[in-house]
Amino acid sequence: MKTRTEKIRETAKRLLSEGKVDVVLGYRAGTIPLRTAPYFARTVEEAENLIWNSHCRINLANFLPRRQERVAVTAKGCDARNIVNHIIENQIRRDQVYIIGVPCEGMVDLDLVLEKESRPIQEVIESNGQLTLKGPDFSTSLDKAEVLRQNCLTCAHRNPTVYDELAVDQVPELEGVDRYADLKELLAKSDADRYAYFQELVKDCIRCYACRDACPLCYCQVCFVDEAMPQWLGKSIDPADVMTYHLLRAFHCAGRCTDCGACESACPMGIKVRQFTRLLEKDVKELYGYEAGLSLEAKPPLTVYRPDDPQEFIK
Amino acid sequence: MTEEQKKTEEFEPKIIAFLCNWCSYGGADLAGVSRLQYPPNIRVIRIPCTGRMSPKFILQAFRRGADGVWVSGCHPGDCHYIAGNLYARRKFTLLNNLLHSVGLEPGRLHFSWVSSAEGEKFATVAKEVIAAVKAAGPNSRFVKSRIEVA
Amino acid sequence: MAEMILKKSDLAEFVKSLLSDYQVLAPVKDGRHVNFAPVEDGEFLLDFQNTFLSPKHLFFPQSEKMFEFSTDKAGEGAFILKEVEKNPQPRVIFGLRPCDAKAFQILDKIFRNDQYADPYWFNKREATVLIGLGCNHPCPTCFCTSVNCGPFHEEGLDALAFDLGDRLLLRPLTEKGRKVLDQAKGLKPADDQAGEKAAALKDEAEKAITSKVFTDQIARRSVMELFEAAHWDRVHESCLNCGTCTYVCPTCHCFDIQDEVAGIVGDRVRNWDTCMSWLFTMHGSGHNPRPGKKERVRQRFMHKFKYIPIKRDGEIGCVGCGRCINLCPVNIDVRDVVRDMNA
Amino acid sequence: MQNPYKPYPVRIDKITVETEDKNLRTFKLVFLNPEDEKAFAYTPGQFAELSLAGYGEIPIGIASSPTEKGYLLFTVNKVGSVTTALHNMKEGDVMGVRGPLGNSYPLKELEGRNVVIIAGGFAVTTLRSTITWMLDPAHRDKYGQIIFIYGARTPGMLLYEEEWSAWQKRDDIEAYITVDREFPGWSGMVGFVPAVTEQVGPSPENASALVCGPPIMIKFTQPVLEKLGFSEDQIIMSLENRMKCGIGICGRCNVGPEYVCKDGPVFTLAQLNRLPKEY
Repeated sequence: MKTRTEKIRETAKRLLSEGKVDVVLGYRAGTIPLRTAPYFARTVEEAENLIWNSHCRINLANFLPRRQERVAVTAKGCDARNIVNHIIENQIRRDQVYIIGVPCEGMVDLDLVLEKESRPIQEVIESNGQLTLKGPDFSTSLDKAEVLRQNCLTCAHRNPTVYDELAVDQVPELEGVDRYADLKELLAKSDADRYAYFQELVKDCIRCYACRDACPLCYCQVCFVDEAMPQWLGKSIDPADVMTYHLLRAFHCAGRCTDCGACESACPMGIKVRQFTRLLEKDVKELYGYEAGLSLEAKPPLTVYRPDDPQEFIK
Repeated sequence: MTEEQKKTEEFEPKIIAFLCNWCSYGGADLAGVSRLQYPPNIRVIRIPCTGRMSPKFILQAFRRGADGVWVSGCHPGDCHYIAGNLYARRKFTLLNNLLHSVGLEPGRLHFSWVSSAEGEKFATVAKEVIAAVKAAGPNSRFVKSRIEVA
Repeated sequence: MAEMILKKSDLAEFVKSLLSDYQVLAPVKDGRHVNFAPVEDGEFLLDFQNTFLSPKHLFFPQSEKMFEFSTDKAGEGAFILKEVEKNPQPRVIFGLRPCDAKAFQILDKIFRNDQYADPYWFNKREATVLIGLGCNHPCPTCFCTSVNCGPFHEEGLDALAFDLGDRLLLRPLTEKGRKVLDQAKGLKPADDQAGEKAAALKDEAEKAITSKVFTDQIARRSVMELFEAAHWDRVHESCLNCGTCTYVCPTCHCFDIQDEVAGIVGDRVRNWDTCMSWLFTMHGSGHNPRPGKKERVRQRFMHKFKYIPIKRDGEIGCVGCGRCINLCPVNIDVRDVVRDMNA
Repeated sequence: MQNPYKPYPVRIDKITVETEDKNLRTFKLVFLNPEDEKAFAYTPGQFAELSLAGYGEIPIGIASSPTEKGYLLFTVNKVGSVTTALHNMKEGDVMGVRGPLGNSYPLKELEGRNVVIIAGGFAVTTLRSTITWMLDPAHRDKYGQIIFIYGARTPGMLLYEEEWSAWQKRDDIEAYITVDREFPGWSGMVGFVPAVTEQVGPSPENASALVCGPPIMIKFTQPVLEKLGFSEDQIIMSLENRMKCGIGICGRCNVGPEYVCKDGPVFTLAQLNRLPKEY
């Protein structure tokens, strides 16, 4: 059986040589272990550099808005959902983008791996659900399942729902997963405890905005954090400003977030920023029965209403 | 009277009310014209429609030290722009849940539908809002205080 | 004063003997990461790779008050900026990696030019004594030896420690360093054997750094030749334009000045800023001299590898610590970019 | 250590609305402490950071000349949050001035030469300073012919009418004031600055041109000057970039290795041709 990497290269070469697309957006191998980089293959030769492994964390849909050329994208379940989002939000045309669906068995949480093996890793070998980390004088084996990102462990759509072709056969979807078990526990606590929890969560934030910049949903020309008249939040390291930033960032993703985890993977400080977006994702699903990016036809929940929408909290 | 009650008694909260131009602002006006009494803790900001409300406004009000925020607009079906308040309702639902989930105390954030004919309701809701915010006490969450850095 | 020996079992005594005059900072585990924190005994790390964040924040905090003012028109002196009293405490930073010390030395040259000196950098910098700790085991992403630095580089340090196993060899490098070692307890004069072992460690560590880049062609080429090179069209493609690389970098020093007002008092604060941000160069008119990712990414590398060398006597604005390589969410590897620039 | 970030406190002595759209005002500032005026020794072409506590700082060219004692002039366009706050201030209000910053026009090197001064719109501020300085009886003899070409979109958008109308009456400066098109009541020249420059046709012989204006004006004036025979060393320009520190540290105004705030804002075209066009 051919590997995902081989299938992706094959498809990319075919699309490029047939002139179907101008560029294939995928991943290339990282210059250091446990990383990959988004890669734009424009020729058949460059397509040879495309790869697929368990470190393709960045969401490639992020690179689509305002693109002019015809582009093929290798897309995990979540990436494909974000491409659908972009199409719905008129950031790219359906006929301009060729979705190479890559059914996904989850991506590895870099921080989690480094927590388990803090020595300098020189090489990573992946086979049969095992990651073997090799250093100058050590070799450590980890179960991939143990170091998956939390969003991948609870992923509801590992197979792309909208695609032009699939690189490999579909993988079984996870069953019996409660995506929000931890949130329910958290919400059962007192408001003071929740406040303390979220303050603690973002206390290390350095305001690099990597979470925003890695997010495919954040394509505004001018982000609210950069607005000056009025200035919505200060730029110093201040708890109220940091929290305001995270709340507004999350709210802007309401009804659009696919929980792809790019924000969390991009955060250099290891902040669990998904805790904010997940709160909204959960509500959107429970209140309006909507999951982002599953179909090109469904209307996003904040662009529609029902006369009988819940409103118990309104006097 | 306990110490706690005393504090609440003396505390005069600042409450920012975002009122829709066509209904709740008219309701406030009618309450005034009708000489209906309610405590003077409310600072009104007129907005064209609750559909114009951005979560930024609410967070900014708290950030700048508001003890409570109240957003009020037309009853569903009565929107001057047909459905502005119905779209807004979904945003308010999500925002209300989000802010409470991250630790906003109960009683700080209020939403209501008050028509321009409901001066009475406006005064009643105003009293309710003020009482709730008073009960919650001075706000310290999501408030920006003087910057504490080296 | 000659080189000294400090047994690791005497570290606590050493630290305690300095506490009367100095606050002592050393690498400690802070959650998942290693960072500098005040210590009062020997409980800190010597076998770490490097601190997670660059220690530049010790002299150049991410947010720092510059002035304070009142906006109370009724009061006296409203709207007139008053200096914030700064009496930085004398500090000893123990266990600083040589690359980070070299970065301080570069920043010394940036925060002082022929006309001005930045008081906020120098007030803390001058009150601090830096005792470095050479790297016996450099990381795979270290490339310090390519950029005028090395695992046992001495520039910028007041003293350098060599980890010889159960004891440290301390080499004083400046008057400030000598003074601290004079005062410290637990030290014994070094024997020849220790010196030889230290030299061997240094040799071995330098050899262990296999990651190399060259900058000779960059130095030779003109600004415009480098600026207009074709490779910039590809480097930026995957960049997110987040500020991670600049915030974790030990030599990135660009800052913003902001006024923060609370009620009738306010502060002028300076904050780290990043050339990756769209707003960084945005004019009030709406014109932006660096409008896209390409220009912004190019600026960062050109600044470090061409502009700083031109302005600061050939000093390269990178010390090869590898933090940006490890933390870039899209794996833009500075070594690859430098190879392209030098190709 | 002298703190280079600390502004001198000043009082707004007078505010003059300069243009018909009321977006440009000239602020006459007087130092609160007379000794600060001595410390603030500047030359034409330099700028200062105007500091509004609570809003921030903005780099603005100094429009007054060192020969005008007792005050500083700054003409400010209302665009962003600080300039808007400044426009809302009243005479008598207190603010800060930090500087002088940057280099200046090369007045020493220009001695014995003819000087062509070309300005567009509100970029004329530091050139007003330069002309006032050159026309001062103590300095006029040091320079040859002085030609001043200044244009704006409409007569109402021309700054410093009092000054240029006085210069038009003098015989030791040729002042050509132009507007983009015909306007009722305007009897002066009509045409864009590059066209008027061509028409005036200043000789490059022993001359230097100081050019300051919007990018579009610079773009079309530069070829005219080159056609007239001005070499890239003879064309001198003043740049502006977003700035914060103003003292060559904070890094945002860089154009290549040069800090516009400290190494500039004045550069010769020869220097600029060796730098990226990041301004």
